[in-house]
Parts: sequence; structure tokens; C-alpha cells
Amino acid sequence: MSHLPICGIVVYLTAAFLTPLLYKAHRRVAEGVFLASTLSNPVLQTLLILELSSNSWKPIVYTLGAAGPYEWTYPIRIVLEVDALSAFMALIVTSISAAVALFSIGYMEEDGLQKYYTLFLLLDAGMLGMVLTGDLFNLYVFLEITSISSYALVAFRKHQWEAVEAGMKYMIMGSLASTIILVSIALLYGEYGTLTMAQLGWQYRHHPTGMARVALAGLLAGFLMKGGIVPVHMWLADAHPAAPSTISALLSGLVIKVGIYSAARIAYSVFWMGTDVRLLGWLVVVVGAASIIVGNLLAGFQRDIKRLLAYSSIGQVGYVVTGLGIALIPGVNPEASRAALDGALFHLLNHAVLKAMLFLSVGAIVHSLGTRDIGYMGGIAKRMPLTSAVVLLGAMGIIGAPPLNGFVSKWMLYEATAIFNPIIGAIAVLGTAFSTVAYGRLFYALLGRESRLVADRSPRDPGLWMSVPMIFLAAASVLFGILPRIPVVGLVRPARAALLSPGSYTSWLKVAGGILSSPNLPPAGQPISVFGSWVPAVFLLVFAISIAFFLLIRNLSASGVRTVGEGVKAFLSGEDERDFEALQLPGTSVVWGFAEAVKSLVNALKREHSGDLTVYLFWLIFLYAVLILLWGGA
Amino acid sequence: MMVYLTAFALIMLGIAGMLFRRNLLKIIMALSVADSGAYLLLIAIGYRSGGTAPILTGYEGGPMVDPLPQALVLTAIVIGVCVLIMAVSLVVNVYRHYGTLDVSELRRLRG
Amino acid sequence: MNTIRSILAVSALLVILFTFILISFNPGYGLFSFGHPEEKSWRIALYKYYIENGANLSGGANIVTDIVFDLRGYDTLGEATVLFTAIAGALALLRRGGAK
Amino acid sequence: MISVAAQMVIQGIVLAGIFLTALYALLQKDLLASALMLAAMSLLMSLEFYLLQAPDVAIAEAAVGAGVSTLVLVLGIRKTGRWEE
Repeated sequence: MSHLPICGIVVYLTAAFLTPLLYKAHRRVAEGVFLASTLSNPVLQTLLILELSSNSWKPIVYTLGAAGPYEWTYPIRIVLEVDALSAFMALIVTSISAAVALFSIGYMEEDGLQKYYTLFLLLDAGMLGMVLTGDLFNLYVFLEITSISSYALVAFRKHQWEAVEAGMKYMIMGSLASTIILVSIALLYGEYGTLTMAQLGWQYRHHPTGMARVALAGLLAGFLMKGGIVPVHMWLADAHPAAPSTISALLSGLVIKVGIYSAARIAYSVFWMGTDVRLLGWLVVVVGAASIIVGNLLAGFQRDIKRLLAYSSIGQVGYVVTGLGIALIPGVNPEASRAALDGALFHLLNHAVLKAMLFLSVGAIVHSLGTRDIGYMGGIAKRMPLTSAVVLLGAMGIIGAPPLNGFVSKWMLYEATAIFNPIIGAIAVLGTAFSTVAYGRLFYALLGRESRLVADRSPRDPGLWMSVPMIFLAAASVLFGILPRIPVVGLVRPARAALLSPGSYTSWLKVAGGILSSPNLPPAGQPISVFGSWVPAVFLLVFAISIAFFLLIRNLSASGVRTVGEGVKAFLSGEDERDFEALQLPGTSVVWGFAEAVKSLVNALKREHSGDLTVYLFWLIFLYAVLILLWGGA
Repeated sequence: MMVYLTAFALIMLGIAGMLFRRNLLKIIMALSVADSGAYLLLIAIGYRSGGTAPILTGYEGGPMVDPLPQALVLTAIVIGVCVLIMAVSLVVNVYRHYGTLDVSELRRLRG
Repeated sequence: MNTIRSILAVSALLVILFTFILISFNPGYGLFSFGHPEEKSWRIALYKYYIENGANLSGGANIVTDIVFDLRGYDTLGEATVLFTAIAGALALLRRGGAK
Repeated sequence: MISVAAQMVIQGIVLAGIFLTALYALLQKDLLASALMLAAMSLLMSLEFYLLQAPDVAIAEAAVGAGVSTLVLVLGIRKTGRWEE
């Protein structure tokens, strides 16, 4: 038996325990261990994927502490179960965190570094364990490792009130969600007497009971909260900006994805085949669509650049969840449901790459400027060309501009949602419009006229340690956009097939001696072409022409700065600006009309994000009760 | 039955306390009450009436209670304490910055 | 919290509590009855395996200890890691000084 | 061996005690008193665990719930304030 599944976790954990010890001896040694563990892990996960694919994507079941899971007819020990989806997630987690780790060597020049490295590695270990494990209680343990280290990392800059407040709110909400998850696990154990997820799925398929559905409601409410889905997303916009930028990249890029993964794993592999989940699927689609609207809309009205990115994360994760929800609903056009799932998983990968890249490069800007206000970032593109190019590339990717990876996955999701339901399709497109507004402001701000602060500080592009990961992520984003078939065929389709056939997740179980057959398998599905008429070369040409046009207009247009006026006001954030004189921006206000049009909606939403912790907790309980009513009681 | 009811009542009491109390330390205490409810629920699930503790020394046959939930609770108790430690160290920091533990004062981040 | 939200919160709590009471009392709903020696027909009696073979597998007379340290030893490792995380986190949060 | 009825009565008393101490802890304005009430609740919990044939958990709950938790909470209260406004 190959020991590959456990290796990654062991490497992270060993390094996490070693770093504080070595740091006392010599700082560089500790950093070496930190880098070695994070950089070697993607290799391990790639080997795992190769092993899986050479075995026609049959799940690898690894038992801890013994040769096989069976000493009886049921698995009695903790198992790690790696199927195509787990391996896909593991590769994302390890690769992105390798890039972030490389960046943080140059970025974190603060006190308490050895604790930073330790917590970073523990966060990685927790996430990797969550995606690889096949045992429900073990999932809870790893969830707690992930959560506790992320609470500590959010509040890591404890001398800032902002970090402490955000960490406190995140911690209380996250702990309540964890408690709900623990109660649900207890209910499931009481009902079926096992904790292995494959076994639970098999049991539920043959004996679906009301109590298991109540448990599912709790698990979903908890994991959706960890994934930052409307209406339990309020902690996210506080917590992600308050953390150091490297941690924001991990939180936005990976931690919420892992929450979504767990929800999907439980909904699909454990519960999907048991009963009709139409209502549940619709509920997931609705919260996903709400996330698209709320996240992307509020992103357009933030002055704080990291807060903008955090709200945009809510919106983009909404796309993923919408896709996952569509595939849950039975009776949808199978092509559409496959395309939705493909799009959702590919968007998950793309968003992880893009958001990590955005947070890292924005972090470099914020680090050198000392402010997070977009209004003061005018003209930084001239001073930090590389960083700004990466920021703008990431922004275009998130908007879904054609030659980049975000376009491909969003295109699949547009297709799928439009076939599924025109209203949801319209919401998907509307979300893109909103995010264009949000990131369009970024374009104007960065490329615009130089602000006084930028002139004073004269920031520079960061050094080699920080540039390499940014360039690496940007290259990945362009590569996935131009050659989408590589990740889609190699990683996403097997992962989709694994989700859509829960029978394969439980196929290794033996029940009463024989290998159990997997009933009601949906068709495994021939790969369909979901790219529409996507010819990268044409779009590249269009893109080059539009850049040429942009440069032409920019050079021909009248120069001059309009400092004060309605235009600047709406252009920045839609809020009343405090100090006009300090803002120096070209007054081309493209979003003024839009800001006026949606002002009442935005104000209502902003009132709801009142900062009151008990209100946030209320929404979690409310979601739980609604899930129970709609689904558990059925 | 009584044990289940008490467990669920403790969970609900904890959640209600988190929703309606305004002091942060009190909210954390409410969280630990809810956690205790979850532990009691797990142990109650494992109980078999007339069962003895799952220890083989001096065992004379007859039913035993389910040992697995007990193992889970042992793990969960430690995790609960870890959450408590983190929460209290965060609360100390909140007090340093805000001078109060009232959650309605703790809302500078919004919108 | 305002009044409407308080009412909603209380009703949400009541819904959850009612569901819990339902699942612990109503036999038709998929009940696990308290302390019932007989299992539901579909429930896996995994614990019987632990009771019969736990001592042979790991050699301890206390089956809970066997499970904690051997059969589910990985969870215990995770638990130790959580403890380590919490202590590292608390030390990071309570450290003196800090930049700026 | 105590009779089933007696055991029921004892359990009823212990469970009522758990619930009432938890309620009292959450309604109390004095944080120190509620921390001590939580410790009392933990002790009753460990008694209940013992009655439910879980001696290992009872020991752990008594040590961790009544000991470490209370210690951590009291340290937190010392660093902040004793009274809830």
C-alpha cells in the first residue's frame, strides 16, 4: 500500500512542530524548513494525482495504523479517502499555499515570525486533512485545526483594533458553526452507527430517515458559514481585510473553498443518492445567486481595496455554489448540470489562483503605501509596473475578460445557468456587470494620475521573493485561459465525474462479504464540449486591439484633473468623500449613474451589515432553522 | 429521554445566550454551555440501559455501553478548551483596544 | 437587535428545539431511543466489534483508551495538534510588543 | 446495584441541576460567579457522565471542564472586568 495520501499532512505537521524549535537556533534554518515543506507538498499531491489517474480514478482508501479498513465487515478505523475531487482540491490547496509561502518570506518582516510560520503550516495541514479525510469526525477535528489557526492569524496584528475586532467576530461565529456541525455529526452517528462517510452514504441511500436530514441541515448551515455564503457571510468582509495580506490570500483563496468542498462532499457523496433533493438544490441555488448579487454589488462600493476583494470573494464563491446547486437538482438537462459542475469546479480553481494573486499583489501595494484606500493609489502603475500589471490582470480574470481563465469558467456557468433557468442566468451575468464596476474603479485608480501620497512615498516593485509567486500565479491564470483544456480535461472532469457518481465514492465498501454494487448510478457522462465557440487566438487579437485603442484614447484625451465634484464622489465609493483635496484623480466617472441607480439597495444592504455580532449570529441560526424546515422536515 | 432533553435544552440555552447576552465573556460561556450539550448528547447516544462501562477488568458479561462516542467526547472536550483559550486571549485583546466587552460597542467594522 | 429580529430569533430557536424533541420522541421519525439495548435494524453495531475485539487489537483492558490511542489514534494526534495550535495562537495574541 | 427507579430519580436531580446551573450562569450579572457556576455545571456533568457509564469522560470533564476552563475564564475576567454592564 502506498503511503502517499498521508505524506502531505505529515510533512506539514512535522514542519509546524519543528519551526518554533529551529527558529530559536537560527532563523534562516526555520525558513528553510518552512519553504521546503510548503514547496515539496505540491509535488506529493501531483504524484497522488498521477497514481489516481493511472488507476482510472478509482478512489484510494488509506487506513491509518493498519493494513486495511476491515477487520470486520465494516471499516473500523479512520480512513483517508482520496478520489479525483479530493486530489484536485489537495493540489489547489498545496500549490496556492506554496506560492503564498514563498511570498511571505519577503513580506512578513514583523515580530512573532516563528508563530506566523507555525500557524501558517498548521492552517495548511488542517485544510489538506479536510480535503483528504474520509471520516466525518476526523473532518471535524481538521476543521477545528483550520479554524483555530485562522482565527489566530486573522487577529495576528493584535496591535490594530481592526484585526482584533474582526478576529473576535470570526471566532464566535465560526465556533457556533463548529458546534452545530458537532451536534449534527452526533445525530448521524446515533442514526447509523458509523462515521466513515462512504459508509454513511451507503446507509443513507438504503435507509433514508428524517434524522439524517436534520443532521444534513446542520452540516450544511455550518459549512456554508465557513464558506462565506449569503446570509452568513458577514464575518468574511471583516476578517479577510484585517489579516496580513498573505493570510488574506490563503483565507480568500483556500479556506472558504475548503468549506464549500466539505458542504459539496456531504451533500453529494453522502446524501445525494438517498432521496429527492430538489428543494435542497433550489435552496443552494438561491443562496448562491444571492451571494453573487450581494458580494459583487457591495464590492463596488468599498473604499478599502482589501475589503473590495473580500466582498468580491463572496460574489465569486456564489458562482461556485450556484453551479453546485444546479447539479444537485434532479431532472435538469444533464448537459447543463454537467456543465454547471464543470464550471463550478473550474471556477473554484480559477478563483483560488486569481484571488491569491490579487491579494498578494495588492498586499505589496498596501505594504509600500501604508494605506488601503483606493483614492490614494492614483498612478501607482508607473511606480510599481509589475505589481500593478498583476493586479490588473487578476481584476480582468475575476471580471471574466476573455483571454484569461476566469472567462472560461464563467462562460461554462453562464451556459449552464441560462439553460437551467433564465432568471438565474440573468443573475449570473448581472453579477459580472457588478464586478466590472467594482474592478473598473481599480483600473481607473491605478492607471490614473499620480496622487500626492504616491509621489511622497515613491514606492518600488517588491524584490525577487515576492515577484516570483506573483508572476507564477499570473502565468497560471493566462495559461488556463488560453489552454483551458489542460486543467479541464486533466483535473476538473475527473473531479466532476467523482462528484456525479457517488457510487464510486462508496464502491470500495464490502457489505456482508461481497463488494457492494452501486445502485442508481447516474450516467458517468461522456465529456461534452462546453466551451461554446471559444477560440483563444481571436480573443487575444481583440484584446490587443482594445489595448491599442485604450492607449490611443489615453494619449489623445485632454489631460487635467478634476478634483472636486459629483463625479469623483460616485467614482470612488458612492459614499460622501471626506477630503477632496487629497484626492487627485482623472474625473472620468464611469459608474456615477450606476451608483445612483442602486443606491437605495446598497444602503439597505449596508444597514444590514451593521457590525453587530448578535445579528450575524442570528442569521446563522435563522439559516439553520430554514434548512431544517425546508429539508429536514420533509 | 431526560438526558436527550437536557442535552438539547443545553444546546438551545447556549445558542440563546449567545444571541441575547451582550457581554463577550458571557457569549463565550454560552458557547461552552452549548458545547457541553453536544457532549451530553454524544454520551447519551452511546448509552445502553443496563450496560456497564467499557472496561474489561472485572467484566462479567452482559451489555456494555458504546465506547466510541466516549472516545469522541474525550477529543471534543479538549478541542472545546482550545477554543476557549483562543477566545479568552482574543477577549483580552479586545478589552485592550476598546476598554469594554459590550458587543454593541464592538462595531467599528461595518458596511 | 431590534424587536422583529428578536422574535424571529426566538422562533428559529423554537423550530430547532421542536425538531430535536421530535426526533428524540417520535418513533416514526427515525428515532434513536435512549438506552435501548436493541439496535434499529439499519444501524451498524460497530461498537460490538470494539467491545469484542478492541482489547485483542491494542491490548488494553479499557476499550475507550484502546479507541482513543489506537483505533482512532489519528484523531488524538489531531486533538494534540489543535491544542498546539491554540497555544501557539494564544502566545501569538498575548505576546508582548509587536511591530509599530 | 441501585434499583432502576432510584437511578431515574438521581439522574433527574442531576440533570435538573445541570440545566439550572447553566441557566443561572447565563443570567448572572457577576461574571466571576457565572464562571464558578459553569465549574459547578461541569462537575455535575461529570457526575452525569459517570452515571451514564463513561468514567474516562467523567474524569476528563472534571479535570478540563471544571479545572482548566474555569482557570482560563477567571484569568480572562481578571484581565478585563468583573461586572457585566
